[in-house]
Amino acid sequence: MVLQHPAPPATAAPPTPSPLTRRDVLRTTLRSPVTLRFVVTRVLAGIVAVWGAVSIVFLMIMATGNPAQVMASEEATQEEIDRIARLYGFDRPIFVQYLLFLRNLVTGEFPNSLYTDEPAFSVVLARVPATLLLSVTGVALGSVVGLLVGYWCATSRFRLARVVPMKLLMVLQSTPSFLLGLLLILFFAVTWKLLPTSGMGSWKNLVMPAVTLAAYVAPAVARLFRSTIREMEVEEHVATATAKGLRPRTVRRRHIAVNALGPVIALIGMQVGGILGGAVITEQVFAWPGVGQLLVNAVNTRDFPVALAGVILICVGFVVASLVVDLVVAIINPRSRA
Amino acid sequence: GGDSGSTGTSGSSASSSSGSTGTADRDTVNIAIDPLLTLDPGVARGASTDLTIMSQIYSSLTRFNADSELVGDLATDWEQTSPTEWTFTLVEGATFVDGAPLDANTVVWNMERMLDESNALPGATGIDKIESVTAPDATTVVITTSSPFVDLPRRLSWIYFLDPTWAEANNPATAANPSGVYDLVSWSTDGVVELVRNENYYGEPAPIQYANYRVYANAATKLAALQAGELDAVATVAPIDVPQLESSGNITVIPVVSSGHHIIRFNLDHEATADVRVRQAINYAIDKQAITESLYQGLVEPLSTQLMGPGFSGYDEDRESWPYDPERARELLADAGYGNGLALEMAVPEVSNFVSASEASQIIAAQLSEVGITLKTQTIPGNIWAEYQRTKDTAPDMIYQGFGSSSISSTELLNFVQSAGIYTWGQVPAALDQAVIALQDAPDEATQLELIAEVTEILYDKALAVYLWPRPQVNAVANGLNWPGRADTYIRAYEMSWTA
Amino acid sequence: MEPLLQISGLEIDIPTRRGTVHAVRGLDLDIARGEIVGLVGESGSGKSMTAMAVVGLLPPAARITAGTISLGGRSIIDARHQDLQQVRRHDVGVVFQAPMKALNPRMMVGTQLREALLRAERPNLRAAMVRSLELLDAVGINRPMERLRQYPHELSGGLAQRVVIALALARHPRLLIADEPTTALDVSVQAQILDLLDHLRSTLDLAVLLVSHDLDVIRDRADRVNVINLGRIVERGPTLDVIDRPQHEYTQSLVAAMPSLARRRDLALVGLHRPSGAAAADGAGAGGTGDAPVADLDDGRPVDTPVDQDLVPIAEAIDVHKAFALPGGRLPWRPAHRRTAVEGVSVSIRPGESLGIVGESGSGKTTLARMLVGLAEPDSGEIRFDGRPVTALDREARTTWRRDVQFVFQDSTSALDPRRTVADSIGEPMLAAGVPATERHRRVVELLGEVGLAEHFGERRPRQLSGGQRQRVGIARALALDPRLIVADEPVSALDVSVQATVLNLLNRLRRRRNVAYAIISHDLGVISYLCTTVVVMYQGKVVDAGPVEQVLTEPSHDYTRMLLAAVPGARGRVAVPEVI
Amino acid sequence: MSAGSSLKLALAAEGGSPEAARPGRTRARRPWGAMIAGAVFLIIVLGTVLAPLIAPYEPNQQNLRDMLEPPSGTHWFGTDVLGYDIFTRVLHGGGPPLLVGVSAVLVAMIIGVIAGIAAGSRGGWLDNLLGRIADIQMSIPGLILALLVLVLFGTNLQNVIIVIAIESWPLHFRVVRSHVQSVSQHTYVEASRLAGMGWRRTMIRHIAPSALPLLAVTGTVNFAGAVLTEASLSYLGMGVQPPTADWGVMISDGQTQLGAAWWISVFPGSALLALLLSTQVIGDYLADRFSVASD
Ligand SMILES: Nc1ncnc2c1ncn2[C@@H]1O[C@H](COP(=O)(O)OP(=O)(O)OP(=O)(O)O)[C@@H](O)[C@H]1O
Ligand SMILES: Nc1ncnc2c1ncn2[C@@H]1O[C@H](COP(=O)(O)OP(=O)(O)OP(=O)(O)O)[C@@H](O)[C@H]1O
Ligand SMILES: [Mg+2]
Ligand SMILES: [Mg+2]
Repeated sequence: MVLQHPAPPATAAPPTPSPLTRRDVLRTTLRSPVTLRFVVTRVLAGIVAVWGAVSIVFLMIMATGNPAQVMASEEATQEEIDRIARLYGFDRPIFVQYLLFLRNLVTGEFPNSLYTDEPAFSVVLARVPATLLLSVTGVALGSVVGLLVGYWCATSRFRLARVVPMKLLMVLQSTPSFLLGLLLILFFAVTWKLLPTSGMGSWKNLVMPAVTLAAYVAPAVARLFRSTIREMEVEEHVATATAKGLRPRTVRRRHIAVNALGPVIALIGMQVGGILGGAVITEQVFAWPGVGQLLVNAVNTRDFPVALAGVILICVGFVVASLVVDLVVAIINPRSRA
Repeated sequence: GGDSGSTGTSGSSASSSSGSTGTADRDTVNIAIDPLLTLDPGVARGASTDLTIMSQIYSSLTRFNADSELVGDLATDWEQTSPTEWTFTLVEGATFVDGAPLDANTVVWNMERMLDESNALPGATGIDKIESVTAPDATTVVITTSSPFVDLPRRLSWIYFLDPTWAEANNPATAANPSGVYDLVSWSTDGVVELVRNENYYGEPAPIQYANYRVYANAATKLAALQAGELDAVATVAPIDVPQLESSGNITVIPVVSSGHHIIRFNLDHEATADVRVRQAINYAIDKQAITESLYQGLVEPLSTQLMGPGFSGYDEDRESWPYDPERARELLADAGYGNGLALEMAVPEVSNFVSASEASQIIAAQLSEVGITLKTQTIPGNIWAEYQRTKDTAPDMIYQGFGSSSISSTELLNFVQSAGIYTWGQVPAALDQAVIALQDAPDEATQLELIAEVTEILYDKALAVYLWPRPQVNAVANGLNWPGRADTYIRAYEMSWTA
Repeated sequence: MEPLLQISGLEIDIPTRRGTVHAVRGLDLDIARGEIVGLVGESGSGKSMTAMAVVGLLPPAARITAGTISLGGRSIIDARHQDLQQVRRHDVGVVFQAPMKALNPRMMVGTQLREALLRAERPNLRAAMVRSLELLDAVGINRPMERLRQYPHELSGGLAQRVVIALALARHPRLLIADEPTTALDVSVQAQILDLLDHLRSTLDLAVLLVSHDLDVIRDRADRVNVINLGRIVERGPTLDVIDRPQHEYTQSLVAAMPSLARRRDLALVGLHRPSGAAAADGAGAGGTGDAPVADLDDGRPVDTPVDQDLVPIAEAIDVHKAFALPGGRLPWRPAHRRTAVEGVSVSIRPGESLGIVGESGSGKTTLARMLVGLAEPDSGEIRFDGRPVTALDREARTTWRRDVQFVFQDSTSALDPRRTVADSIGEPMLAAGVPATERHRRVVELLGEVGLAEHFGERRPRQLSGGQRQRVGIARALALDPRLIVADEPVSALDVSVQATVLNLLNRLRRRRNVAYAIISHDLGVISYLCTTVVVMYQGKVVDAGPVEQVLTEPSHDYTRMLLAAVPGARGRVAVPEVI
Repeated sequence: MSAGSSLKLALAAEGGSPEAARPGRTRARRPWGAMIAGAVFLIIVLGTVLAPLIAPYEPNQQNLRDMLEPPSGTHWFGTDVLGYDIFTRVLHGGGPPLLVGVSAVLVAMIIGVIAGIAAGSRGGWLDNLLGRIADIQMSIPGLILALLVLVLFGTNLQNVIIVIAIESWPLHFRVVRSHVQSVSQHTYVEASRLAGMGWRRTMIRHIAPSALPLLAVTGTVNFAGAVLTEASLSYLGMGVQPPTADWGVMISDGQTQLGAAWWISVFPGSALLALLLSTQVIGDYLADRFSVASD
């Protein structure tokens, strides 16, 4: 056998800790959950996602019909339609239009809305507060209820208490949101006159749409949280924590529930992403002027600058949401850190 | 562009907020409206949406009043000074809310803006025969046309005027410097449009001070809001919902005879529908009476065999509706070689104006199946449907369509019925094409009437359409709101008032 | 003196689908203040169950059917939740058997330590840190500051075990329950930990229940010893009495099976002689230990045929380096530091050679082994198979490499697919090599027998095995294709001495009969000396001592080796244990 | 609301270890919940399949004289505005949701599982490529995509299935990918590799089985999402075309009548609810069953 580099053992470092500075304390208590590489790759992936989504939507909008046709008035003749098409360049090959669009995107000359001639982004941005208000409230409400029910159902000692709330939530989840929304309106607004039926305004207007969204978020959160808690409960580190003499409640919260949060956070993040652009039906039912409705209308009227600006913003929202989720998951599950 | 102040997603809290019951606040009326597109009169389309707002914040030369009579708005008087020249006299002292004058020069500027091809304004359609517009003095506008244009005053009823200097500095699509009966407080395409009475309006002031137009994309929510008292006026509810609304006690339902018609149009480029016997058979096979009595609760009657309604020039009171005769339909089909069955497709719009169109087309399909025609109906969103009816290669055999003219002009209405037109009629009989084109340039009303009668007869003879029923127009209002309703689809707050 | 802990007549049943496992049957045990009591016995004999019962942490399915446990005069079995928690908080510290899994993967070591401290001892972050550093230092962890901010998955097995011990001691318990506290530790650290326990015992009156299969450790440290077999104490008494003059048949066979440095190579290890009728007591096939009686015992003569130095080595590592990224700097964009795990190591194994790899915990042994079998790639340097660099192997040669070099994983539990039966796992290499099913089945049965497991174990799943049984399944799998080289990472660490003897004899026999070569990692120098011809000593990623096993173990050339030898349990009193390195 | 995005709930396998033993607190109980759910599911499927035989009326048989009849002996669930018998149509109306649910989930799972395994086990550029495609897919709002695809290719059941499958494959992809990645780190997968198993066989033997509980969950979640999306598309007029009986269409047909002729929407709504509830209960049960703790 070959043996090389025999080295003497290093003289051991003095083990006694020198007086601790504030920096030491902080350094050992806080640890950045991610590396630069992680952040950079995520951001790049996000840019790719935005580009891809925008390209697909652009090409599909253009492929589904000439915007000029929709822009023209009902009485317009073919010549008028052609004239509008020429003016906006819709008569060029679709690929040329795509390249031009990309160039404009990069140079910041994003086209204005075809109908209102406003910058497309400001049209969409005007809706963002409404959408954020609704989706954040809805998701927050749904998450909180979902987490509470999930935790309760995983830890309660009584069988009925474990089963009933979960099944109730699952009933909610199985009801189409438009039916649920309308039933809420029927009872709370029309019959009992407790809340306004629709529109935006005071907090009262927010209640029913937020509950409708929450009814969709909460059950999934609750189910996932319950099952991850149940899986986490039997991990051996839980026994260690118990053996330390921590209160059972502390063990359940800090060593079981928090550890089980990872997949749940991932789920919630996805839903924020989905709801940003996907709450169309809730918005329609409650006449809530959000991005979703705007987007559907823009697609229908082929107002492609607005539709694309909407898609871009939603993509960015989605990318940001998943970035945040990844960060939170990295905190909860250090092994996932890249 | 992008003037602030006028756009916004949040309802202003100044006026009556949602949730208050309409009866309590007699200064305000809350009205349901479909999603809006723009504030630019040159781009606007659809009397039930954008033009409803514009007709109240802007001035036009003429307008139709609630009884569908053409009256002056900015114009006090007009006359045809030669076959190709019209002279309009304007009111004096009209201004925009910011004080800018609204005179003949304003009108000229606006007409030129509309007609300028490089602006490609869709609103210019229908007035392209105008050659020049001049203003000899501040209250006179002279319009010359390339050929005789009898309908000009009617067509001008939906050309609205901007303030030229204001329009230079602002984006008229998103903001407004009104001159009409109402001033604009805030605007949003699918939120709330808030109007307040324009105290400096040159005409009769609006009875109700505040008008809030609330956008609803969902019919059920709209009805719920009406029942909850958040809305005072909803135009066009489905007749089938009427008993339900009436039973609530605080809502009045007002049926109106509308000027628009629902028809089914054939695509003559398709083999089966190119055969006149097939078209006639379909006409015979549809029992319109059964549908109007059930689905439409007897609130409409089947149409007579003409495209125009009462109020249009050339409307013939003596025409009857097409008889229901399935036996005859079967014979015709067998004759045409479709004795063993025929499969057809029909596009049906999913638009709030087309109340119960989807249900009606299902009944029609069932009726057609009795005579051996399998009708596949496609209920699709309005915009896609609009494209279908223009795109020749994708257009189905039949299209469920509304036929109407916001200028209550038969000339305009019948102009759609031609091979070269944008609607996918396909190759119509040459005689029809000729008559329709001649009609556009008819020098006087007598010639017009003659040509209209000719067109109507060809349409009937060749069975180019199925004449269904007038557009069902049933309005629902909160008790105490006076609103006679209109034959067209404008929903104007200034025509409403609260009973004391 | 009133015993601190008193267990009497304890019976624990675990109902399963195939019947009830009687894990503990009528066990009596007591520990006085300041006393270290050993609990030894075969794997699966109920040691862990007993320990868990004391702190009320039995698995949910387990039921205590009879007996009493009293701690400081208080009964544990029917204690209220709060009381039990008070006991855990103030009286008992527990060191669990599986250290890696005993730490919360989400929390940094520092956080977990802080949480374990008594409230009075952590008035603020800084105080808590000072105390945490003291604790880590006490269990012999170098660079404690760095460790505080590491997550459990960034620790080596030995480090994790020491953190768990630190956790157990954090609250100054009166009784420490230590379930195999030193299995993952090299002898020097082991000695240090045991010294620490000794020290705490004498200064603070700490009582320790020391569960171990290492008789040398027990002999060195325990005042009294209890020998447990099939859930029952079969012999008890002062340590030296029991170990040097075992009365019970079972104890005698245990002692005889010890591979000890002192007795190395002189005699064959004696396989386990089962007490008659023991198997029947396990309840018809309902789990239990169920080891087959060891039939074919080797005559035990270790091979000493010199290895032909001219042969081409089967496997060779030439100047390999491997480093891992350490937790990043304070800011995300600071480049991560790297910790070198293996630094310029060269080893080679020729046919018939048996190379022992020993060294401190975390010195890079596992990393080196993983590189040798191709589970990890060196950052620099070269791994060769039959003289050819593995990176240059073509498809066919690669297949041969996979066949000829087999690996026994350090962590036998996770090396077995929990969904697959034992037979499936053992048969997998044969399946991959295209051995027909009947032949495969025959061979699986044969291999089970060779590692001392009965045929019916083939149908079990890993969860239904004890730690030692799993380890043997791993070895059987490595043997399945008659490899030329077996790289084994701590192959017998979880085996009690008697089963260990069986396995060691098997390995020796294979070497003699079929010239199989080995690379064996072990912290047990007895095992190394029994099985190996040459040995390398690793220290901080480098090889510091190497040569024929006799030479290195008798005339160590390096300080670290000397220290290692001095720390071997059973050698206590012969050499003074040096200070912490 | 985005039924579409419900598909996107990446049940993210990260973290949850499938082989963790479940606490033995409930031991060998009879799975009553799952049995009832199974029975309900079976009844719905049978009712739908046998609808032509057992329904009292023809699904498209209008009766303009019997419009809006409340539930009665002749019409158990009442009639709608066209005089259709609701009971008959509830029986028939399960067809589209079931068809869309099952086929879309199958297609999505096949794509998602294959892509997930490929990305999770091969890593590198393939993983990146597939991951980015999934990202793109997920960041396009589902309804917008549906709108575009259905306009482009026509509104028919087959296209609805394709749209929903396209929208939901990333769910399976993500779950399978991260599962494969985490399981691949397990020593027993390394052991299998060392035993000379090719990656494909390792996948089948060691990774696929442990993914079953996850797939039982993602599959049923996806099924629920697909059915709800189908209903939403019908609601928006882009799904099943009348007069074909379909629960989603029926619910939205009756929406303005909810306060009066409630039976038009409520009965099909309840049927939809029963279907979704039962599949989810079954999914949870299967997940437990497949998990290693159950033997
Ligand atoms: N969860 C369980 N289900 C069924 N049987 C179990 C379970 N846990 C342990 N056993 C069985 O109980 C018996 C005692 O197990 P215990 O863990 O106390 O053994 P041990 O003496 O600690 O062994 P080792 O030295 O391997 O740790 C063994 O036969 C084992 O198979
Ligand atoms: N995946 C990893 N990431 C970071 N560091 C690692 C990783 N694997 C090993 N190390 C580090 O590399 C060093 C050598 O580890 P290795 O597992 O080879 O030690 P070992 O000699 O086998 O120790 P033990 O006897 O405790 O098993 C240790 O400091 C360990 O913390
Ligand atoms: Mg044990
Ligand atoms: Mg190791």
